[in-house]
Parts: sequence; structure tokens; C-alpha cells
Amino acid sequence: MISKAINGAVALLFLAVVALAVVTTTWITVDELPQNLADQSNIEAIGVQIFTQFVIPFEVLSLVLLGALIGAVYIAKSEVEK
Amino acid sequence: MIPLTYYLILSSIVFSIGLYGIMSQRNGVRLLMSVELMLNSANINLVAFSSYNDDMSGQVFTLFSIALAAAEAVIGFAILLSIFRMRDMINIDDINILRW
Amino acid sequence: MENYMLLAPEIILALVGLTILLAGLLIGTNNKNILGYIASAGLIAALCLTISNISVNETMFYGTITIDALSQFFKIVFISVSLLVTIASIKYTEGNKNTDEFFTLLLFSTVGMMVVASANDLITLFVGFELASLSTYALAGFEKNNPKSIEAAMKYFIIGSLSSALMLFGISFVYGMTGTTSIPGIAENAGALAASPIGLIAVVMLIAGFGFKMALVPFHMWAPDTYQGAPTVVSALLAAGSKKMGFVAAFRVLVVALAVLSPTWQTAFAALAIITMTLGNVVAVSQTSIKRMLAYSSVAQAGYISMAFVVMTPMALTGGILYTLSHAFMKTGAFLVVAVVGYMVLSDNKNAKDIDHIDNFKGLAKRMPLTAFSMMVFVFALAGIPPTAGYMSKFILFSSTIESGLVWLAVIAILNSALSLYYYARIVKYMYFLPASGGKVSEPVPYAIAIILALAGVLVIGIWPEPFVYWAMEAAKVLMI
Amino acid sequence: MAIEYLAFLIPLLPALAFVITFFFGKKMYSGGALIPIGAIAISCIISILITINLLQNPEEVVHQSFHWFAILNLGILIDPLAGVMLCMVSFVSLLIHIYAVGYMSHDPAKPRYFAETALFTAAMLGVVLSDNILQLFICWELVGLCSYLLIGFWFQKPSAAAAAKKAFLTTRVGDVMFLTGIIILFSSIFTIYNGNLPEGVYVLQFNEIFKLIPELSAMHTTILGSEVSMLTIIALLFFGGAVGKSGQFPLHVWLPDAMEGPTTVSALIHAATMVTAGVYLVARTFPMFMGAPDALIVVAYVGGFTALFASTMGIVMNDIKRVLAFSTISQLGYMMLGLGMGAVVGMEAVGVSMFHLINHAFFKALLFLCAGSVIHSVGTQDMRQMGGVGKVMPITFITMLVASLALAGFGIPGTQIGTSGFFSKDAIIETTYLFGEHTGNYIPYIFGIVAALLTSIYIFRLLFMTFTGKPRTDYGGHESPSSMTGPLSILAVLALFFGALTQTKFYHFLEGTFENSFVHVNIEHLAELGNYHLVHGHHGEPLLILWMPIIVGVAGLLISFLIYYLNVVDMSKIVSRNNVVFKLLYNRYYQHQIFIEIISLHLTYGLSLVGEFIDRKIIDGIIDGISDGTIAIGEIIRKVQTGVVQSYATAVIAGVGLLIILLKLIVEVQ
Repeated sequence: MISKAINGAVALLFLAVVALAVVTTTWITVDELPQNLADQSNIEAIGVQIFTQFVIPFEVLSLVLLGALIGAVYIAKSEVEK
Repeated sequence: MIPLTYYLILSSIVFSIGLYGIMSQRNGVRLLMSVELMLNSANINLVAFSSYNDDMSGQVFTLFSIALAAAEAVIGFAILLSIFRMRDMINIDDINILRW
Repeated sequence: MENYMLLAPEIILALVGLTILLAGLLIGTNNKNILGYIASAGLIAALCLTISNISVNETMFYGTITIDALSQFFKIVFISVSLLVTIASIKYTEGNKNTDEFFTLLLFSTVGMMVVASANDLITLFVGFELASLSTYALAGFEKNNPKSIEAAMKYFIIGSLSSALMLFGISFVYGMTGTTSIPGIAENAGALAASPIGLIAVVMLIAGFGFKMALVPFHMWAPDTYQGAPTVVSALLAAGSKKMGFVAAFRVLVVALAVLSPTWQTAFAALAIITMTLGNVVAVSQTSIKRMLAYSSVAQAGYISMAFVVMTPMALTGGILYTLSHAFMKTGAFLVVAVVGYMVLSDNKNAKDIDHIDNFKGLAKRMPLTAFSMMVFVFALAGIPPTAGYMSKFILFSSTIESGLVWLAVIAILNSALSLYYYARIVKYMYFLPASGGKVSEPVPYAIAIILALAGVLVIGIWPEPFVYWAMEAAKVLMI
Repeated sequence: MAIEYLAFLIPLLPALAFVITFFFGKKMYSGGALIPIGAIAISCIISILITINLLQNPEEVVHQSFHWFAILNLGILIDPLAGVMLCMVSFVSLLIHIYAVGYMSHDPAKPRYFAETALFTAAMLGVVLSDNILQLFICWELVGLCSYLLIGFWFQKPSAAAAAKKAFLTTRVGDVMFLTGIIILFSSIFTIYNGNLPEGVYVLQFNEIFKLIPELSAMHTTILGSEVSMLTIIALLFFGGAVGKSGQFPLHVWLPDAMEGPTTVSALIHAATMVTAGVYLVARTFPMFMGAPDALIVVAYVGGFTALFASTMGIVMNDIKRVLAFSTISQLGYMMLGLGMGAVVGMEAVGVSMFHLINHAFFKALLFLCAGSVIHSVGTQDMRQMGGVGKVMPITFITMLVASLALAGFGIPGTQIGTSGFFSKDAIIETTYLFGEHTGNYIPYIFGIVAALLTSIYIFRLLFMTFTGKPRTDYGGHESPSSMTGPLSILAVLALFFGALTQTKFYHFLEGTFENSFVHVNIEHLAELGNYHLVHGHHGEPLLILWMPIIVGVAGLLISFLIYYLNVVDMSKIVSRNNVVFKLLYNRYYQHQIFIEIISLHLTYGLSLVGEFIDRKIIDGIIDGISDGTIAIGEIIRKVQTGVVQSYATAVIAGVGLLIILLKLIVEVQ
């Protein structure tokens, strides 16, 4: 129980530090958000970006998923059947 | 218009909850949930920054990170499953053969 | 048109990985040895292609990938380590019906590390990081019926995902302040980040993420447990390969992208380097498991390499980069020796416990002279005794530290390396000066080849360091723009 | 005839012999001993021929070098200093290898022995031949490794394994200092050139280093509030390396324990060659010491104190090899003392000290080999179990007597009659007197003269206890085979006559070491940098001073003769403090006896015991304490690793938090 309290205190302290930093920072933002959000489809823009600019990470991501799949199946599979 | 800081405070709170969880929970599944919380709080940040900076790459990053979080969870559950099969429980603080 | 040939090593390795996976479905367990040879062939091809493009400098794919001296240097480190591990694993996986998964994951993790080495964008970097991590989580738990192996994987996984989350959180702030994920773009806009309080938090979180891979204290605690519990060949990969990924990522992100914040992270690395090398060496002294001892020694070595971040002169970066190469050969070699000894112990007694206990090294010089001699060279190299690779790297690193006026740091490092000799010499004592408990054993050929290659690497760099130093210098130039 | 072109063969042949013997020795005669013997014989011949050439033409030193990497090189330099050292090392090594054929004849691990000694010889020749400090360091480490392997040659004995480890670790302390010195030197040179090295300059080559001595000595740094010259720091760190290797106080603790190895190893490595590497290092870098204020004085004091300290302990040892080990430490102290006298006599100090080094190599190797011969025959190392060995082993006895006379330095001053030890040791003591005369500081002289008295006491004690009287146990020895007595006789001849024959030429030859085609250093000028005032033409010391060493030598002989031959004092009674006064009164020579009792026995014996106490308890204790402390701390810290993964996560998070706070504080301050 005490350890949980300590953990809680650590987490709260962390929150305080980050929140303080967030509040005191002046963030660079665009002056105002695009007015009519419904007009803009960001889906299309994201799609284009994925297949142009971020095509390499995307391809690597395919390897990640495959690797995770192989690893997970291998580890989770029970070895009882001979 | 909601100030950007609100999103960031929210994500910090979520992140801290995740931190608390990973430090205090003994159940493996809860631990994984905590990790997901932390990853997703970062996603909130990324999306918020993305729209407030009017730059699309943050949202693409978010998509990637969601996929990665899924892959991570898969591996995590596989390891937990394997632990469960071996010891019939997933209280990970009892697993300490390797120490010192 | 992009020059795809420059990415050929990654493509080849990914394709070879897939081929192995498919071929594994078709051939029987007894013939699966061939998969190891295919993987080795793929790695050798990738190594040759990387070396042939060693002096290229090109940015590709909308600036997400860059091929330069630094990336090629680290790719060669990663491929060499994987090659040594793969060759040794031919014996380790013999008769295992999951050989295909093993080699596929091994190759995938190598691809992940190589992507990190080339990354010019935080998204690429993060995805590559995760590819290498996820594959190695599974590899650490490869002996899934061995509670130690699963425990190792679990600890590695939990601390690993915590670190990725911290890193991603840090990245998100960097993105928020600079508005871009591209590394050169961040370098341009990092001024605002440096001026704001959030910059410090972002840097610390990034250091935590990279420090997890590098095994810097206090982000190191998974390392001894995981290195001890994981299959020894995988420990070699983690200690020698995956650790270096942390360094190359830190070089790219901190030194190149966040150069304006250098006062912050230099201070952080100064503190971490001192704590890391001291704690690593002190705790290593009292270990009885060789794998655990090597793990702590590897923690300590990470501390030495981190000195490059503190000093930040071209010579120090050269030393740090050369150290990663030397350490790759020394550590892989040392872990492979432990693997051979484990093999020997198991062939003595099928149900042996604690196969990595130091007692198993008693009289090794009598039982396996080649292995014992190689181990002696490896540990002396780790301790920094000439004429080995470890000595050369330490010499350059420490002398550049003194030259830049950080004499106190160099003194701490030199004292630490003197202390480290205590436990390294203990292994030599066990191998050469204690009676053997069995007859002569001949090393399995794959292990012997891998160990001899590592030995050759350690000695060649030690005796003829000129080309390697020159090459590391070229890599360091990339960082000093 | 250009024998110089073959110089590179000198270290290469023994190295080759190592490879051949190591891999194929098992199938050859006597463990492949002939291969190293042949190789070293050729090296020895080449060395001697080159040195003879050098004698006729001291300006033309042999220098070969090839590019190694970037700004470093591998090279061979044979100047007068290296030349004499080469001849000595290869010659002594050759004799000991021949001797070992007989001595090791019963040991099954012969091939390993001969391979390791061959490697040692190669490395030692490498140390001597190096033309740059880095190569010297590499060979230096290799020598240390061979020493480690050979001390632990009989690793089945736990004491041997422990001794090997101790030797390795203790000398490493020195090696770390040496390495630090090299690194500081390297970076200082970089600073001097501002990072722009001239083309074709190998920065760590001796000629380059010596060229930069004025600049180095002008660089200063602050240590503990006082301004210190960079050169002094570098020189003292080099000396630290020499202290470790040459068994100087306080790093001498490994040398007595090193006697666990085979006696031939003790003779070769721990008497004649490796332990003198430290002295050689100081001599090699002597211009640096000349240019560095205070460095030579430190060398002199450490050397002198070691000479005295070790000789007091030599008196109480009962193990024949340990007596010789302490004697070696003490004599090495003399050599360092001699080098330290460079503060007054300049280059002559190198000549005097190296002359003692060479003579010491002959007579100390001889002492060890005689001891080995005795041990081989008697089967024990404890002198209390010997006695009367001289009757069964006449050749060994005679050669040992010669060696002892040489060690104690018997001879007639003012003439050319005397053992080799007489000429070299007395020269050192005379220089210390000169030092006293010119600086008013007679402490080095007192160190030297008292140590000379004690030297004479312990060596004749050894001689009388071992070779005279009646056998105290039934050991049934026999004279050793001719492969052993042959080398003994050769060494005995050298120990007897080498000094007298070469004395005058030797100093003159060595004084040219730093003035030749390779390096050209003006010692006078350097002495000014180091604030030393050199004196020239010092002859006509009082007759008493000339005779003093021989007087104390004879006094020591008499004391030992009385106690251990005539048994006028029963040592066991003294030690047990039984009725000392009674015996004293009934002795006719009571005046003399009191002198012996008080000075030599109680005082010296007490002093020896204190010395041993300091050695065993305090110095060993500190070294052990550091290692135990480290282990204990390690044990505590490792418990932090609880094995529970949440605590690891907590550590990561706490680490992040602490780092943020720490950086925040530091950044605020900045």
C-alpha cells in the first residue's frame, strides 16, 4: 500500500513537472484553425503522404507487423502436439 | 477555439496514469493497458500539434504509432500467454528467478 | 529516380527473411540447417553491398532516408554482428523445428537496426526502432519452455515498451515545437525548443528511450536479467548489435537534430556516463554468472562510449564510433564463447543447471584451447589491453577526453578500466589456472568459425587500426556539420 | 658487412620460436627447447655484433622504422643504451634457456614453458628495441602478460595462481599510470602543435618527444593549488609504471610472491630482465626526467628507500628464493637511486645505473640459478632444512660464493681488482655522496650505505645457512647436471670479471646515448630547465668514503659469520628472548657482541619485523582492502536488482525525473 502511494506520488510529481513545462511554454501555432473542418478531407492528404513521403516507414511497418505476427504466433503456440 | 494547452494537459494526465499503472500494477494485462495509455497520450499530442501546426505528418505519425502499439500488444500478450501456460498466473512481480 | 541499389542491403535481408519463412514451411525439421546458410549468404551479400557503397552521401525518398558514412559504418557493425550470430546459430538451432522463425526474426531485427542507422526522419527512426525491438522481444523468449528465457523476454518487453512510450512522448514535443519530423528540419527550427522549458523534458525523454537500448544506468536494469535469461546467441545480438542502435539513434537525433540543446544533453550524458561505468564495473566484480558479468561489463562499456557525447570533439566522436565497432566484435565473441561453453556443459550432462556459471570455465584452456585463447583475447580487449581493438578505441577516446580538458572524466574512466581488469582477469584465471573437470572437447564448427571471425576482427582493428580510424573519422564528420 | 639490416630479426626470431614451440613442441626433443635456444642464440649474436659496431662508431645508431597508422610507427632503435641491454637480455636469456633444459627435464608441461619464455624474450627485446613510447608500452604489457603466465606456471598450486593474479594486478596499477602518462603526453603534444602535426612526424617517437621537452616543461597545470609542470606529471607517471614493473616501494608486494614460479623464471624475469624494464624505461626517457623539476629527486628517494626497506626484510626470510627476491628489490632500488643522482651528475647517472643493472643481471641470475640448483637437488626452499650443501654441490657452492661476493660488492678501491658488483654499486654510493656534498642532503647516501651493510648481512647469512655446517635434515642431494652447471660457471666468470674489464669504457659508451644521428639532446640545457645544477670532474673524495662500502661489506660478512657459522649467538634464543644477558656476559668478545646484539640483531631485526609488518599488513592490507571493498559494494548494489520488473520501471521513471531536476538545476545555475 505504501509503495502504491509512493508510486502515485512519483506519477503526480511527473505530471506536475510536465504540466508546468507545458503551461509555461509558448507554443507556436497557426493563428486559427481552418474554419470549416468538414470541407477538408484529411484522409486523402494522409493517404497521399503515406505513399509518397513516408513510403519507407510504411514498408518497414509491414515488416514490423509481419515480425510481430511471427514472434507472437511462435511464442504463444503451445508445443504440446508432437 | 480550445487552447492547445488543454490537449497537452490531458495527454500529460493520461501519460501519468500510465506511468502510475506500470509502477504499481502486478497483473500483466493491466501493465499492457498502462503502456497503451502512454502510447496513446503521445498520439493525442501528435494529433493536437498536427492540427495546430497545420502540418499533416503528425497525423501520419499517429497512424504509424497506432499500428506499432498494436504490434507491441500482440507480442506482449503472447509473452503473457506463455507465462500463464507455465505458471498459471500472470502476476508478473512473482517472476523473479533472474535477479542480482 | 531514386537509386534503389543503395537500399539493396535492407531489401535483400528482408527478402531473405521472407524466403526463409516460406522455405521453412516446405522442408522438414532435419533439413532446416540449410536456412542458416541461406541467412548467412544473405548477410554476406548485404555486407558486400554496404561496403561497396561506403563513401556514398545521398538523401532519398523525400528526405526520410539518408545514406552517408555514419549510416554505412553502423550498418556494417549491425550486419557483422548478425552474421557472426547467424553462423553460430546454425549450431544452436540444429534440430529445432522453429529454425525458420528464428532466422527470420534475426534478419528482421537487423533490417530494423539498419533502418535506424539510415533514418533521416523521426518516423522512420521510430518505426525502425520498433522493428528491431519487437523482433528481439520474440527472440529473447525463443526458448519458450525455459522459464528464464520467457522471464527475460517479459522484462525486456515491459521496460522496452515503457521506453518507447517515453521516447514517443518526447518526440511528440519535439514535433510540436518544430513542426516537422525531418531531422534536418528539426535542426533548423530547434531554437524555439531550446528556449522553452519543454525542450529539457523532451531531451530527457529521448535520452531515456535511447538509454534503454544503450543500457545506461538507470535505464539498464532489464539488461542483466535479459542477457542472462535469453539464449546466449540472442544475448550476443542484444549486447553487440541492438545496443549500438541506441547509439546511432542518439547520434542522429541529439547530435545532429538537437545540436542547439547540446549543453543540456552533454550534462545529462556526463552524469549518466560516470554512473554507468562505475556501477557497471563495480557490480560486475561480484557476479558469478558469466552472462550476467558480461552484461554488466557491457553496461560499463556503454558508459565509456557515452563519453563521446560529453566531449563532442571530432576525435572523441571518432573514438566513440570506433569503440562501437570494436565492442561489437569483442562482445559478440565473448558471448559466443559462453555459448560454446554452454554447449560443452550440456554435452557433458544433459540436465546441467546454471550453464553460464563461472565454474564451468575452470580449466577451459585444457578442454577447448582455441575457445579459451579467444576468450582471453576478448576479455583483454574489453579491458583495453594492447594490441587489441579495445585498446585502440579506448586510447583515442580517453586521449581526446584529456585533450579537451575534461581530465576528471578521463581519470574516472581510466580508474574504471583498471577496476574492470579485476573481473576480466578472473575469467582468465579460471580458464588457465584452475584444473579442468573433463576431457578435451572439440568445438562445433559453426561456433568455431564465428569465434575466429570475431577474434580476427578484434586483432585486426587492434594491430592495423589506420583504415578503421580513418573510416570512423569520416563517419564522425557527418555529425560535426 | 651490414649486420644492422638484420636488427629486426632480434625480436622476431624468439617470437617465431614461440609459435613453433607452442604448436609443435610436444613432439620434439625436450619439449622443443632447442628452437628457442637456437633463435635466442642468433638474436644474441646479432645483438653483440651490432653493439660491437656501435662501440667503434657510437654516432651511427641503428634505426629502422615503418609507418604503422596515421601518426604512429613501429620501429627499431639500437643506440648504446639499447645495445648493452640487448646483449644482456639475449645472453642471460640464452643461458637460462640452456639451464632450463636440465631444470625442467621432469616437467610434463615443458613445451608450454619454453614457448612462454620464448615469447617473453621476444617481448622483452621488443621493449628494449622500441623507438617510440607506444610500442614500448605494448611490449611492456606483453612482458607483463608472460610474467603472469609464468608465475602461474604451476597453476595447480593455489598459491601460484594467487601470486600470478597479485603480480598482474599490482603491476597493472603501475601500467595504468604509465598509460595515463602516455595519453597526457600525446594530448600535450597535440596541444603544442595546435592539432596541426607536421607531415611525416611520428609524435610518440623518442626523438620527437625529446625535441619538445622545452615546450612540455613550459606547460603548466594546477594540481591541489600548486603549479606543476606538465613534464613533471608525465615523467612521474612514467616513473609510476617503472615502480610497478621494477618492484619499487610501495608496489613491490608482488615480487616476493612471484617466486612461486619455476626458479628459472625467477632468474630470467624477476631478477635479470623484466624487473629491470622499469629502470630501463627511466633511463630511456632520461632527458624527460632531466627536464622535469623534482622528478629525479622523487626517483632517488623512492629508489633509496626501497633499497633500504627491502634489504631489512631480506634478513628475516627463511625461504632461499624470498631472500633473493628481496635482494632483487633492494638492488633495483639502488639502480633507481643511481638514476635519481642524475640531478647532480647528469648523464653519468645513466651510465652508473645501467652498469649496475648489467652486473646485477649477471650475479643475480647466477644467485637464482644456484638457488635453483640447490632446490633441484635438495627438494626444499627452506634454508632451515639445509646446511652443509656445499660438500655435496661444490660447483654450485663456488659459483654462489662468487655471486654473493659480487652482490656484497667486494673489491679493493683505487685498483682494478674487484667483483663486478663492487664497481657498479660503489659507483652509485659514491655518486650519492657527491649528491650530499653538493646539496647538503646526505639522506640518499645514508640509504645507500646502510642498505649495503644489510645486503652483506643477508647474503652471507644465506650462504652460511645453506652451504656450511652440518645437514639439518636428511636431504641427500647431488651435484646438478652439466647443462645446469655450465651456465653457472659462465655467469660466475662474468660476475667476477665483467665489471673490472668494462668499467671505464662502459660509462663513456653510455654517455653518448642521447647524442647521435637519431636523437640529439643537450643534457646540460635540460638540467637548467629542471633546476638541477650539474657538477663535473669530481675526484678526490676522502679515502674513508672510498673505503666505506667495502668496510660495511666486510662488517656484514663478519656479523653473518659470527652468527650463522660460529653460532656465537643462537638465533632461536634471541628470537625467543631467552637469557640474552647471560650469554652476553659469558662471551669473550662482549664489546663487539654488544654492537652485534644491539645494532644488528635487536635494532635490525626489529626493523625488519616492522618492515615485514608494513609489507604484509598495511600495504597488502590496503590493496586487499580496496578489492574487498569493491566486492562488498558490488554485493550491496547488485541487491538493488530485485528481479521485479515494476521496480525496474520505477527506476526508469525515477531516473527520468531525477535527470530532469538535475538538468533544471544545472541549467538554472548556468
